[in-house]
Amino acid sequence: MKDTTIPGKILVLATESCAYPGADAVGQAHLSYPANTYVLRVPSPVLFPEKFYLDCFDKGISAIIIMSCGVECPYEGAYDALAQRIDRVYQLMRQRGLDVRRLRLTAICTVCTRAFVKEVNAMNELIKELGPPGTEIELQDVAQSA
Amino acid sequence: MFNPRDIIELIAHNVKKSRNPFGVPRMILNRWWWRTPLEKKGDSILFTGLMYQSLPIIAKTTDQLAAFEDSPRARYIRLARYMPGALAGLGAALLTGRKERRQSDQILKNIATLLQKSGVRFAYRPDLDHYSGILLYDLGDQETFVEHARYVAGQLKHAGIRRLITVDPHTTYALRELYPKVTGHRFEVRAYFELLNATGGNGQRKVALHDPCFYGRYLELSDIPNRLLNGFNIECVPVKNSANFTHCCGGPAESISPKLSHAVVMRRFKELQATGAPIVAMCPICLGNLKKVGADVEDLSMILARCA
Amino acid sequence: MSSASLKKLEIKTGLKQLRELRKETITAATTRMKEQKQIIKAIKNQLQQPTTVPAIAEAAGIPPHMVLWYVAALKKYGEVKEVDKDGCYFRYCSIEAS
Amino acid sequence: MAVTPEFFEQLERFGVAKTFECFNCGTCAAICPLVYEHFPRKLIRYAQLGALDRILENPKELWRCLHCGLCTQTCPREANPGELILGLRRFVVDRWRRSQHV
Amino acid sequence: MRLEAKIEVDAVVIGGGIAGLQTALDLAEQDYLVVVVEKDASVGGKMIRLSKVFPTLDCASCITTPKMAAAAHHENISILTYGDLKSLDRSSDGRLEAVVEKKPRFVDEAKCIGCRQCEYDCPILVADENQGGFSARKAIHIPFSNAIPQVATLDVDHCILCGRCEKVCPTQAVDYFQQPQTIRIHAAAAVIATGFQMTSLHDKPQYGSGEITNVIDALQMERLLAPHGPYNRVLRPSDGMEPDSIAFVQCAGSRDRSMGVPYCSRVCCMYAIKQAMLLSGALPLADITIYYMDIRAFGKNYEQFFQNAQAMGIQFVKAKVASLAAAENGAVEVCYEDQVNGGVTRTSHDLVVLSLGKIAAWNPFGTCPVEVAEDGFIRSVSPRLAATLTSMEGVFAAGAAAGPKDIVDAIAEAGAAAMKAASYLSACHRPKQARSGVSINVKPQPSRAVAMG
Amino acid sequence: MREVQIDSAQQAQAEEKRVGVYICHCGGNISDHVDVEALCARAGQAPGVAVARTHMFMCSDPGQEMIIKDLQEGKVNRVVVASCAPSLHESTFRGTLQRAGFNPYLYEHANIREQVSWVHHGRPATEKATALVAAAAAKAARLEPLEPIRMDVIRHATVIGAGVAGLQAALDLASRGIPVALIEKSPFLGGHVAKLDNIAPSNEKASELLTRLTRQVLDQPAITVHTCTRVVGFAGCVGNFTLRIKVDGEQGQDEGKKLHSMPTKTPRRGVFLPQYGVVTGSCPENPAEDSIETGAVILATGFKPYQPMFGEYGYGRHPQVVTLPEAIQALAGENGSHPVWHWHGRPIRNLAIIHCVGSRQIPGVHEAAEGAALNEYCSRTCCSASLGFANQVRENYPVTRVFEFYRDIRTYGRGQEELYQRASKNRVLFFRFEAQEPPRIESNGTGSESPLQITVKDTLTFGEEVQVAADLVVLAVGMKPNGIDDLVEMMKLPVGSDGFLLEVHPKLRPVELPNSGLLLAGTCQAPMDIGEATNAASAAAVKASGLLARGFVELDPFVAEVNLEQCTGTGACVVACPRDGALQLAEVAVNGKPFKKAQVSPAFCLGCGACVAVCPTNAINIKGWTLKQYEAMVDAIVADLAA
Repeated sequence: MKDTTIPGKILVLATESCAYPGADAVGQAHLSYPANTYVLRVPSPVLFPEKFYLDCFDKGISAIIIMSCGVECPYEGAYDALAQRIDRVYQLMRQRGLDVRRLRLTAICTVCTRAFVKEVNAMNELIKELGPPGTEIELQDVAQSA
Repeated sequence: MFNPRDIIELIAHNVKKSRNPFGVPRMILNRWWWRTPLEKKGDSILFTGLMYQSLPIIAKTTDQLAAFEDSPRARYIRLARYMPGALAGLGAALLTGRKERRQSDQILKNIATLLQKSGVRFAYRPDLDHYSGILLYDLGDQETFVEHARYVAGQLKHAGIRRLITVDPHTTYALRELYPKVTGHRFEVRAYFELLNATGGNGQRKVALHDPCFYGRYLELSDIPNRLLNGFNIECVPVKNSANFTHCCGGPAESISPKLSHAVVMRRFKELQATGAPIVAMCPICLGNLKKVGADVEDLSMILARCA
Repeated sequence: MSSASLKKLEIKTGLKQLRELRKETITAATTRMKEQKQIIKAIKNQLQQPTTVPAIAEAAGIPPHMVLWYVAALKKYGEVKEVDKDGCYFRYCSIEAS
Repeated sequence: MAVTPEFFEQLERFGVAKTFECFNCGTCAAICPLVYEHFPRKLIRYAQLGALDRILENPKELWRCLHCGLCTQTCPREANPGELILGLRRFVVDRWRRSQHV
Repeated sequence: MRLEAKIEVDAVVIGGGIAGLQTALDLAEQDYLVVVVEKDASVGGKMIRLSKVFPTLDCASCITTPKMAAAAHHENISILTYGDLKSLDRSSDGRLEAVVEKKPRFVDEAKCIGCRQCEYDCPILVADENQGGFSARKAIHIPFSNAIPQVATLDVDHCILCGRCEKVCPTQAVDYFQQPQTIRIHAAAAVIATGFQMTSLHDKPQYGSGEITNVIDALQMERLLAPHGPYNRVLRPSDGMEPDSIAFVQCAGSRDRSMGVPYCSRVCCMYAIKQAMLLSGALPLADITIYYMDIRAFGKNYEQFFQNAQAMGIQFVKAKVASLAAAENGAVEVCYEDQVNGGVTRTSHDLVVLSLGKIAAWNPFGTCPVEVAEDGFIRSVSPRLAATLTSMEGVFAAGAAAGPKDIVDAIAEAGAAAMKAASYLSACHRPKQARSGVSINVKPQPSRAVAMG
Repeated sequence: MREVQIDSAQQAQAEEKRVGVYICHCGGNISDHVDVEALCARAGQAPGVAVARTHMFMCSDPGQEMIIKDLQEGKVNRVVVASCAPSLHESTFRGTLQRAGFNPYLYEHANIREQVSWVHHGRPATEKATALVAAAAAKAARLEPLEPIRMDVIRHATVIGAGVAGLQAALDLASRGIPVALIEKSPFLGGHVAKLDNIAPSNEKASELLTRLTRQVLDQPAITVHTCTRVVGFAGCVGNFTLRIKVDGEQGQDEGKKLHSMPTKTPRRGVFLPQYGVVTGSCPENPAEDSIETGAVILATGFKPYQPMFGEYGYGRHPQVVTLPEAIQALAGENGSHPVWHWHGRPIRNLAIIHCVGSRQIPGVHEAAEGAALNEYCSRTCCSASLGFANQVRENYPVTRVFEFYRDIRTYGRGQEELYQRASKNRVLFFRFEAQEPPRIESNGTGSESPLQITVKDTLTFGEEVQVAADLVVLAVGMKPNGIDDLVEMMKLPVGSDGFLLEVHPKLRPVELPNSGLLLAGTCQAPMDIGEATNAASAAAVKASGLLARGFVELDPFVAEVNLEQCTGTGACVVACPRDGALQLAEVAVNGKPFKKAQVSPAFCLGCGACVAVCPTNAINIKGWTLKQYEAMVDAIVADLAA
């Protein structure tokens, strides 16, 4: 049975020390969340340049959730740099007519199972509403021309 | 609230005069042993301390006091001592009903019988059965207490008494803990239930045991009555605040503030009542105070006597 | 007899002996299990619709702290889920029912 | 209020020894069946400070105590509040008696 | 007959909590071979069961699991879980010998892959002590989600031998016939890191002796606050209500001679403040009160933490609570002396948390001739200069086994114990020979023939 | 200048990547929800995949043997295992590669249990598993062998500060056979403990304790003691530091610390002088400089007592107001000939001690000295020290009454609550005040015997104002971090808001500084008592000893790496790097021509990747986590192999 309601793919960038084990904990608790969610393990999401996010949307990724360690970040100063970068990505997204809600920065710890599921579900609701990335542009165009 | 000074002086006066707090002649107060065949010789004696005997008088006196409390007449209490002591006490004693007196006499008779059934050898010497003076100690009249205690201990020593079997917690505490300190005389003091060994399966009921402060906390004897009752197949239901943490019956405040006493006993009564079981007391003060608020209460000796 | 079936037989007799050995705990645990099954059934009956712990307790005649314990357990093993909030309480409902 | 610690030495003669061990937690006051303001900790504190006038302000209060011993049983510091009340009663009775003789 | 295994190591660490693991890691980093003996089915001790930790408020699991994993994967460390220490004493050759009885899990540790199929199929619910008793586990279960090792344990006290777990196990790991195994560990040095227990709820009848449903202890509150807790949120256990008013009763198990615990348990002030802060985050509208005698926020950044809690609106009432009573509708009545106003006061709360104190978890009497002090914790023979030295040569103590301690101090002391043990080892002991010299094969063998005979 | 040769052709010729994919059934845990055979078939078609196989339990011996066989037969040279969470078996399979003679980092893990079969069911589960396996394979095809960074270390450690923490750390290190340089700026060993008399709660004599400890240090041949010495230069990284030290000589010493101002004329080595410490010998007359090559540095620079401001509780205004260290010193100097303790000729009958002076300060309530920050922290030791002092007075001079004014009594440690109770038994009278209403100290009116009067709103007395006469007021002053601005600057030490040195993490790495090889011991980190300080010192020593034990350190290979061909020397990465010393621009001669290129110091690099994101040419990457690998993974996920 194919779930035809899945509107697109969600990429989760999960930190090795907190959020990735947190996603595993969801499995250990045998909870459930939509299968269009792909978790990539990263040492720190500060590694990704603005372009990486934009490329992902270009490639057809509908949404990205960055699950960081938040203030518990083992790399001193990295979290602040990340937050600043995400602000710049938001600007670029706006310029391209991408809904900024497609990119979310959160903090998930090793046992935050409920928070993980909540984030994923919320993002799914959102992309159901928004449709594939890029479709906003048309909407905007329509809106502007009207 | 009465002026404690008046009460203390009254009691001190009575004790000095008559060796008991009410100023009642001992002959009138202590009559339970009449026509009771009891051994008169021996160095191990039943020592009632006249507490149970005083129960009807306490009840009567405090009823009267309660009527006076916080009234302008309260201050006349101190005048009581200017009446001939014996007369004042006698008055109170004569006012007590025969029924009440019979009940408290019966408790003592029961205890004597229980001891006999358990094979305890003891004598009863009405001439040596004195008030312990504990109330004076409690009220802070150390001087009179020590004087009285020395008198009582001296009498006992003189008579060659070695062991005292007591029937109430206050007397037990006075003799066991206080007398050695203030008189220098040490006796073997045992509460009567410590010596009982009767068992039987005929109890088959539940009771709520009210531990008196002196047995529960000061002397830590609570588990013995409990065990005795269990031996008769009587279940002691758990009572909120018991043993070391038992709740006072309010009795000790009777002579100073009947109102306060009533407030305290009502709180305790509620705790006991919550168990739904009839109440068993083992102290004349507790028994009197719980009865006063209409509790379904009887003395430990009564229930033991029925079972044994 | 093959060695496999011989082993099977050995296990079977071993288990029988073990059951005999632990008879008391097994009987007690079995009794508890039966009680648990009844309580779970009663609670699950109430959980066909989203409902709160006190409401289940009232309807099923089970003390509320016990109801909460079972609801927590059923939730852990994926049979019950939390639905929404009703005043100071949360409503739960059986997964099958939803 | 001025502190007069010498007072405590007088109380010792009336059998009070442990009052200074109280660290003023208030268990005695809250556990006391009298449920009366700060009783008995108030008197403990006054005894520690040597506030004789405060104690004598209303000495009758001392006789409210049922001598039930619950405060002593539950005192986390084993400061024996019951002992102090009894000691203060003795102290006050002694004072009354002496003032009478004068 | 019991199966015996022998292990030769440099050091044996008794207790696999945070202190024991840190000691083991520090010793292993000096190239010493270490075996950690843990009585529970998982390492991690009390810390892995906590929600978040003060004063940084980072998640306890996120701090503990890396250390658990690091110890489990370290080539110089072997971990022996579910083992009862039967004796720790000097053997005739002058070395130490620890005799450990490995309790049967009734599951082959080598075969179990932690899939929890057995747990899902087991028909019996048992109160889950790892969730404060608020939820259930099964008779066969993995202790908790982040346990190490991820191996199931069968609780024979509740098992009916129905055979379901054995049937569903994909690796045939269930073995109903497993026997206890005796393991003899020979070591030159030992570190005692046996930790603490909470004082019993039953020691203070005025607090309800554990019979008031909505009076819980602090470790239970940790579970309620943990994101993977029994209800996944804070509810009161009597009926699942979200509490609106929560009280913490400090010194509920320490600084109280009437309970026989005169000393201060050192951590309760801070954990109560932490829990209060977490609660005010989870339940922003709730009233939170802490009844205390002295706030002991003495560690690094602790006082600031306390000040923050006050700024957040948490009420601090200077009073020792005298008694607790069950009141209407599940409420709990707290009775205390309001010291500045009014005197005796009664206040109702929906949920009351007792800040119970710490007592020693392990009494060496009869097991090990090491001395304990009057407080029941291991005695230090040089508390100023080498706090980890015990009365027994070559035996060191760390963490809460050597007196109540917070996590920061326990970890520092664990390092100190490792240092002292390493000094001792280098002074009296040949350096480790071949790295491969040791292999611990404590795989419990099925032994049904033996069992039956 | 570094010389490098770049040969583009060489890179092109890299070996062919052949990925083997191994899928685990996990005994049904995976295969019940994921169609493992279909997954295997699709994985086999993924780009770069040479072999795809399944097994009931990949982690079992036969499962691992299967991988080893394929590797050894040359069928594959990169491995992906699709099974449970990497936290469980990633290290297992890296070990498998190692056993087969391959670099363990040529391995990638696909998590299809915790993140697939346990959370999704039916076809979506298989589809997601396919995507994850394809992504892992895509990354695997871009994996390169990695080696842990191995650095030789000098088996030598330096301890700065010779208080109890420094002495203890030095001794511990020496006991492990590590030579230690112990650097102390004063001529004495023992730090502040030398100023104590009886140590609460055990009542040990500070003199005995210090004599014992220093004797061990002075007798230890592995420890070189440098007194009258300061650190004036610092360079290097973990395992290889260079410290420049300067012996100040007699002239450079503070007046109070000069040897010739000491009470004894001929100080002998190892002798304890009250208030000063243990003598090590005489200071050289002239300044001299030297340098020390060392592998690790332990900072044990200690604290200084808080100095009350003028007028704070009457300090400076009334001569009878003194600090606790001053009072301890005076009491220790008493010979006990008087039945009453005398201070400057006056008997002390009423002694008051005020707690929390210079500690637990609250913004808006307390004032800081000019230019200083408020000390908001608790100094941890003053409660016990005050109580110990009070007991000493009461027990030696029963005539003297002692009053303590406190906010909270913090007798937290072992034996300390007992100390508090003993003070109560000794009839010390306690008053409790709120921070907003501290006790007031005033001159007593005429006619009174005691010169001072203290008025306090006492919460223990129901908030009443209480007056106490006092002959001496002792202020229990807190701890301040010692002035080590020079070291902070030189060694780039992080300092917390409280002014004390800041550890990496209070629980994960409690005695370490972010700069690897620098460690913390004792009160330079936070207020501590003696036992806690020596514990911290031993904990620091064990870390140093671990670093130096093997003669080398191995660091994770996951650090930044510069592709010199692509690097254009913009320096953006250097700006973005959060870690001092990890990245710099350096002159590099590439094929003989000089260029500015980024250069990584692997010992400093944390591997966070902040540099990766900012490089315009993607010339810098974290080994094992390259941007190209992530892009390939995203491509594989998007490509939808299952569709």
